[in-house]
Amino acid sequence: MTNSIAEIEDAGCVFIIGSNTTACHPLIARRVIRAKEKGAKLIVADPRNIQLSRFADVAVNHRLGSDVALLNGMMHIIIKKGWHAEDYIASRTEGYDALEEMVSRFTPEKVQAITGVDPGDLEEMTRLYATNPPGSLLYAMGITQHTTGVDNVKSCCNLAMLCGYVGVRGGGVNPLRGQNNVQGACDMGGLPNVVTGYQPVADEAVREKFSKAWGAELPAATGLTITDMIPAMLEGKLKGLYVIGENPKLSDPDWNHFNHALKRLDFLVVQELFLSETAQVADVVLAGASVAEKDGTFTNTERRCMRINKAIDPIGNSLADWEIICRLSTAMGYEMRYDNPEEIFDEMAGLTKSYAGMSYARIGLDGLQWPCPDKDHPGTPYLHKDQFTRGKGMFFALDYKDPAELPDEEYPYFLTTGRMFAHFHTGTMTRISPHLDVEQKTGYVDIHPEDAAKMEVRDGDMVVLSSRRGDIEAPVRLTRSVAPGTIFLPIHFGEVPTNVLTNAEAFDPLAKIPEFKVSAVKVHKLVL
Amino acid sequence: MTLSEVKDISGKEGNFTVTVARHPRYVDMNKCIACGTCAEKCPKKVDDLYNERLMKRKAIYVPYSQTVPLKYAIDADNCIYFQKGKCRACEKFCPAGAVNFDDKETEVALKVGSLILAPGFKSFDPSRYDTYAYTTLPNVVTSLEFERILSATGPFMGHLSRPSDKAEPAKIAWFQCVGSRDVNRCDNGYCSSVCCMYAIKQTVIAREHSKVPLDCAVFFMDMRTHGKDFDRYYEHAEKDGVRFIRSRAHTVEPMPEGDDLLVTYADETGHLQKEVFNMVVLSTGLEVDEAVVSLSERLGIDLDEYHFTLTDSFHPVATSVPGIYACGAFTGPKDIPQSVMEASAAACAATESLAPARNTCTKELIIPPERDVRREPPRIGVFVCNCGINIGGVVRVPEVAEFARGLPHVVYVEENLFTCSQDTQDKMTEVIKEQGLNRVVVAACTPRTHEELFQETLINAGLNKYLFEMANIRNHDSWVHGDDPDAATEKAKDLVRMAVAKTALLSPLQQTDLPISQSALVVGGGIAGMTASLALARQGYPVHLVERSETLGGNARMLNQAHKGEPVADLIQKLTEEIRSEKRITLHENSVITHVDGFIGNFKTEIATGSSREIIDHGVAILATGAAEYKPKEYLYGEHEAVVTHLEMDGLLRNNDARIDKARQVVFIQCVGSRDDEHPYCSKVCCTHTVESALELKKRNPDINIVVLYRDMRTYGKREDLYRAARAAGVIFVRYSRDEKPVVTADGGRVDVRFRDPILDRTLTVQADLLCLATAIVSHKDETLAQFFKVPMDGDGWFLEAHQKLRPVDFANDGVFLCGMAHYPKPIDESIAQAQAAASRALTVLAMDTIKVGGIVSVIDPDLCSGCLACIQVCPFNAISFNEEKKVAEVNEALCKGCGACAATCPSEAPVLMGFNNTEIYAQIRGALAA
Amino acid sequence: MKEQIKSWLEQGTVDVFLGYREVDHHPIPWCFTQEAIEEVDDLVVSPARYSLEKIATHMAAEDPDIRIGMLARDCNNRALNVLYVWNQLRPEQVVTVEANCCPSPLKEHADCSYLEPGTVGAYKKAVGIDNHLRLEAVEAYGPEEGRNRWMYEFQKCIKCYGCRNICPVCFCRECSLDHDDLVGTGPLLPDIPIFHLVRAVHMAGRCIDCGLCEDACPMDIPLRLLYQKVNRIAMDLFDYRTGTSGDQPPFSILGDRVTLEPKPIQPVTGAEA
Amino acid sequence: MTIKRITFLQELLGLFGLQERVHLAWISSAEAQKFVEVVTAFTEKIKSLGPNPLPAYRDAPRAALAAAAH
Repeated sequence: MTNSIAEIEDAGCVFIIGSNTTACHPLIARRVIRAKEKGAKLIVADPRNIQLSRFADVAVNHRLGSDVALLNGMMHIIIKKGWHAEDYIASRTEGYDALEEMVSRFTPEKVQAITGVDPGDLEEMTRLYATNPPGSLLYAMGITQHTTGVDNVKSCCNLAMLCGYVGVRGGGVNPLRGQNNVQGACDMGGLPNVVTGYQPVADEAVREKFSKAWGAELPAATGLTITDMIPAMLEGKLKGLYVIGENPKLSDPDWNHFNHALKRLDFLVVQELFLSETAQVADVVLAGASVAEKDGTFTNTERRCMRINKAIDPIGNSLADWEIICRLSTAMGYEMRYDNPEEIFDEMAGLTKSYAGMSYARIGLDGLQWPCPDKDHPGTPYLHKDQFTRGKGMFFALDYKDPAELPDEEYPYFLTTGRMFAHFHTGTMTRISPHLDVEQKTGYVDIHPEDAAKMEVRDGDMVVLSSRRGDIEAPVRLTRSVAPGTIFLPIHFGEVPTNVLTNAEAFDPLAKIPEFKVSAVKVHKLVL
Repeated sequence: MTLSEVKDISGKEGNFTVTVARHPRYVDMNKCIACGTCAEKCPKKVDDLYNERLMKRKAIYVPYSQTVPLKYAIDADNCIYFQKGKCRACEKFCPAGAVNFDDKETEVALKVGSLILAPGFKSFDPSRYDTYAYTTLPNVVTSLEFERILSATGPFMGHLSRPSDKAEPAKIAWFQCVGSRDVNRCDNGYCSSVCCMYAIKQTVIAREHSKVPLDCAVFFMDMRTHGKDFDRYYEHAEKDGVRFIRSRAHTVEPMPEGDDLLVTYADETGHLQKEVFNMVVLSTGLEVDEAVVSLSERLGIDLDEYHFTLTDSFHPVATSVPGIYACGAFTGPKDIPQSVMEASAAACAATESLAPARNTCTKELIIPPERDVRREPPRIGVFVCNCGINIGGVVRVPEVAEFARGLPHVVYVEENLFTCSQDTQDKMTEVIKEQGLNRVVVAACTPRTHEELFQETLINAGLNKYLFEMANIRNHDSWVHGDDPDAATEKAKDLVRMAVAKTALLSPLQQTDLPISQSALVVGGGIAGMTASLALARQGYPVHLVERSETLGGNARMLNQAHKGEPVADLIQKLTEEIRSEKRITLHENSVITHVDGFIGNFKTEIATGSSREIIDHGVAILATGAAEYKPKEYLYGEHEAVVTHLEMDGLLRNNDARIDKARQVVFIQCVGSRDDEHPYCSKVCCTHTVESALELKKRNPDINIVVLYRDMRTYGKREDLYRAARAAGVIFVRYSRDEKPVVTADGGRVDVRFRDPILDRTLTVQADLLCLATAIVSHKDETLAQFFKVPMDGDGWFLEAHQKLRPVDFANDGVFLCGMAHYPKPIDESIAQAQAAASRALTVLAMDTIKVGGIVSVIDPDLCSGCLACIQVCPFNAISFNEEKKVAEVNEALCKGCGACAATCPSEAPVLMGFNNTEIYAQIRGALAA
Repeated sequence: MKEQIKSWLEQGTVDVFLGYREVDHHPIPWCFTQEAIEEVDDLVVSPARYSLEKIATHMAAEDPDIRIGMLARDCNNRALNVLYVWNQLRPEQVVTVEANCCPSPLKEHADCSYLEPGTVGAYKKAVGIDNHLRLEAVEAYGPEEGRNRWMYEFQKCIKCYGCRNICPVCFCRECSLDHDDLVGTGPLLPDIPIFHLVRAVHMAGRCIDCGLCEDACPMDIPLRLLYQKVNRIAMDLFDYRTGTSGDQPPFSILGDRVTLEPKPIQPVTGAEA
Repeated sequence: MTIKRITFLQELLGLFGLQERVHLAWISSAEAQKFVEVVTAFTEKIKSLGPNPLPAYRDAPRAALAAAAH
């Protein structure tokens, strides 16, 4: 997030696109509701009718994968109406002309043709966003899990910059990260091409700094993304896999394809709390300690680094992840010894500019937001205040591209996937909680009553869903939260493995993120 | 045996032959399905006697809709065919072929050991009072006619209307004592006992029915509301605005215009008053029917001068012929509770000599083994009933049946003309077996009448009887939506869908047989307790009789005579001797109960005698702990020797005390401690006691002056004769009001009693040698005992019976019964009758080997129970206890009545009412809303 | 106070003492024991509130003989009374230290102004029902307005169960809100208003108006006003003031003392039609 | 017991203007006339009150919610 969670409360307008905020980020949704109750305008753009749509001044259901068109359409109107922040654009950005040229093509009529959004609604939501500063734009996986994920994100940035909302309190472009520590994991170099603080491994100076600190040579080549790993496994280039805290067997697209790849591995190690689907097929399972059993830090979606405090000692033979990694590394020949996670943190802070001013003592119970470059720095509630990290904000003129797979005669329905409020990811933790299990015991498929009538299925009936990748069975839940023609599957349930249907070959060329949010399926009633 | 009449009796006690004439019904009871077609088609209209001729019925008829057996009959005197030889419409239209014009009178000879006569009463016919103009003025009605007018099944469908013009009356007068307390014009010297109370009831109900504020005026002499809680009802009515006018209204005249009535009466000061009413109700008394008199003559039963059976106070249900017993209004005018008690008492007395023959003529039922269906998926059979045209005439039954076929788990559907008929039951048994049904839904009438029948069919087919549900598509549907077949059919579908939804979830429930300890505990050795003990012992059951004091007899030891003059001491002596010589009775004197465990059939009671403790097993308990005399705080009692209580006066009389001989002036004050704020009830016996004592004093010294200060003289029933005799003997009766009580001051060895005479309207002072206070009877308020047996007490401390009218000697807690003054103040004859009744009710338990427990009871899930005790507090049957060890509540299924209060109260839904669990009820609700 | 608590622990008057301990400048609910008696030095009394009695209830369920000391404000004491009435704790097993509390002119200073009307709620709401309103103001809404406002508030619910989980007088082993026959499961929006009404009904005769539920609610639903209404009804209909005495709540006693009459069917006013 | 709960519920539903949609009457099995009167009166009452307003909040919430603004 460019800005902080609490600031959302003080926005003039909150624009949510591709995020079911109450279900996935309830405490951020709380800020949205508070903003609303303090008088802010609320716009929701989502292919589904989510809970927050109920509170929106304008809520639109744009067709799956049509985000770029929708955002371009908004920018078209802003420029046409003269609502754009001319001084801001002139002084702080570049690439405006190309953008203007591109969005001029996205007339409301054209946008309606692509997105299905009524021109009146489009104009109203645009007006609300552009004329109620500051506008806070929130998005989540609904924007990123597309073949055009990067384009979608850039379009969000285009829109916010066009109105001068980046670098101001209460505004910004705010991706809501999927887990408590996704931001932290990325910050710590949990990506194939960077080390901590997004320092590229390709940069020799960076490699030298780390080599010196660690007393070992660093490879210059970048690693593989998950999306790249799968073909590598299939080709036999990747023979061993070490999975920490993930359940790719359930969460990766094209389940059949992935399982096929998994079988080609020589050696699979899974480090997990519980025996997840992936752990069940592992050669070795390393028992990790849960959040209550370890010390350390998490960095959340607003870049706030926070302490976690151990409540109980690890149960059984489980160990904190850092201890497992240290022991493994030592066993593999590189001696890694730390007395505690604080020591690791201090080493990291010494090597990472954005964390340089942080220490356990300073973090306390309230945390600190990066960038925090020195011991006296109070942390940064919002980014790009006076200038962008790269200097000037760059507009990208982006054309609309269709998703990789659209419904056709054989597979007539749009399928989209996501979370429901009671469960988290593949349910490894939430499904063993009795209270959450009561809320939703098994998988289901959301179908609009009109579609159900066509399929001749009733609430609770079992249906077979098929895509080009395979088929699964699920009980029907009739709901008007999906638009007719679109069906929704939650991703949490191993017995209803949604990702059998999704497409592993459709992913963003740059970010390599799979297009979980759009595929084409057919549905028929299960006849026993 | 209906339409039957006793012709003759021969033989003697233990071996009677009774000749019964069965009059022809002209309708075959086995075939008649009470569909009503015959009456619909019958062209002959006849006055409906049940509705007091206020409406018409047909010549083929049932007297009223709840008639048992619900079978039609032809009234030959009015039938066109019988009178003129043509018609037979009923025969033609009867779908069941039940009409039989060839039916003949038959005679049946029955061999019986005892007889009970319960012929009831006839309402007094007021035609002979010309001043009431009953025969000429339609708006003068009898109380029984007024009952019908108020009834929903009556002539005006429960709308309050007067007969002449169906207008709604705004002013109604009630005349009390019509045909009662009158030796001048009708020879009914007795008080009919029930009229005051029923008149008040009618005022209250009429006011509820009335759309306008109804002015009700009751003209009365003494308000006799001496029954349990009756005075409260009276006071409530008065407070609510019913006018009670102390006067015997003498004339009703028509108004010159319209149908209103002019009532003339003398008010309390003797002034003549006239008032116009829209209607007059004559509170007619109770009489014995002439036919009953002639039957009694045939049987040789002695009757009193009013044609009631001649009974003595100590044998209230025995007639003069050994082996023949009587109960109800035949032994004297009385209300429902007393009649019900007497009925049970008569049953007890009549079976006493027959006890050795018990269980000699019974057959054992053979039940097929029960199939375990718990692992089977539901296979539901639905039987949809046409009920002749009762349902089928409105609801499109084939459509409902077709609909039922499409419901989940339904594998078999059948339509029946009469699902309840015997052949359908047989067929149903076969179908259940053939189709492998494991749940059954019958869409027909009400479970109230038919559930047991179908459950029996399930049992015969080897199914648990709880795997059954009824959808009431008759009472709830065809009967109420007769004019809308479409809606009725849709509703029938809804009802069936609901029943099926619930049925699919039903699970078999088990009842277990608990052996019964065939012995009784009687608490209290007064007349009631002794009578009950002896009755049970003579029926062959061991009895433990527990008496707190060292002597038997209770309050009766201080009484001289019963109201018919029988010496009480003789009775006590006889009972005591019988108790001591009866080997089945274990007498525990000087003993108290210190602990009670268990429930019906299986009580364990600890009895403490001195320092020793004994635990006894018993199956039933009768509480006959009596009551006590109120010790007055008023009227110088305890301060002045001239002031005595009733019981003390009895003592003076018994001991021929010199003070009696010397007394020249005696004053009685009634209602001392009764009908006041502390004891807002009538003690029932004191008025009679006073007139008895007054008569005794007069007998000993005819010159003695006696003044009785009273509020209402309540010498009910035949006791009225004593009251009349006392007045004839010169006893002076002066009324006082609650607001203006007599004042007593000491005057040397005498007391001055000052009171206001309402007739003279003057304050008088009488110098009394003896002042007898007619003191109240008060409860012992033995809460410990009540808690031991888990039985309730009312606010006055009287034990609270299960139902004041219908179950007057039962407690809601099974296996515990009550009698005597622990229930309410009452005279000896009523105590004895109630004691016999309690014994009779106890016998119904003792005669069984086992009782069934379980079935539809609550079960508490210990995993859900958080031990908050709320269920224990709301259980009306004290069936739930707290397991201190497990910290959860537990239900005793022998005590649980399945009322569901616990399930409704529990915040955690821990109690599950078997057969009505939440899942089943939710399924039913979803079924209802699924349309 | 600290000396008192220490001596209780040392002498075994209580087995545990529930209070707050300062950790990193934050008061944290803490269970003080004899084994770590030095922690009592860090005991703080501050405006922070938590349903300590709920912890006590859990402890008593585990060990019925445990003796518990507790720092108690007025609301804690009311909650304890309710828990005694419902047999979840025994008065003889709890010893309290009274903490400075609800605003009262009789106290020199009051630490907790939370329950004072006018101070509740983080901001003034432009929609829905403002948390700092008095119940009378909420009752004064017309039928339609009241419904609109309450439904607005209920629709924000994200079924986090915070209200229940923090509630000091919620003690059921299984919660009715978890019964999917009563309250639908699965989607957000939850079943409205059933979810909130089921809970409100369960609060009858139990809610002690501590306001912790509203404190816990991430969506600022004015739960305290809802349950105040429940309390008001119990008071008006049954003269029952929850938490103030050892009397049984009106719904847990047999109805022989009830003087209520069924309400007649009122003619239609036309306001709704 | 029942009257306590129902009266409570009616009062509570009063917050939402729904109290008139719950009715309690004691009718014995002998009081057919009263049953008809009560059920007819209540049915008419409900009909005149119109459809249950609650589903609207689920199905088409935004108009109703707009009315919740101050």
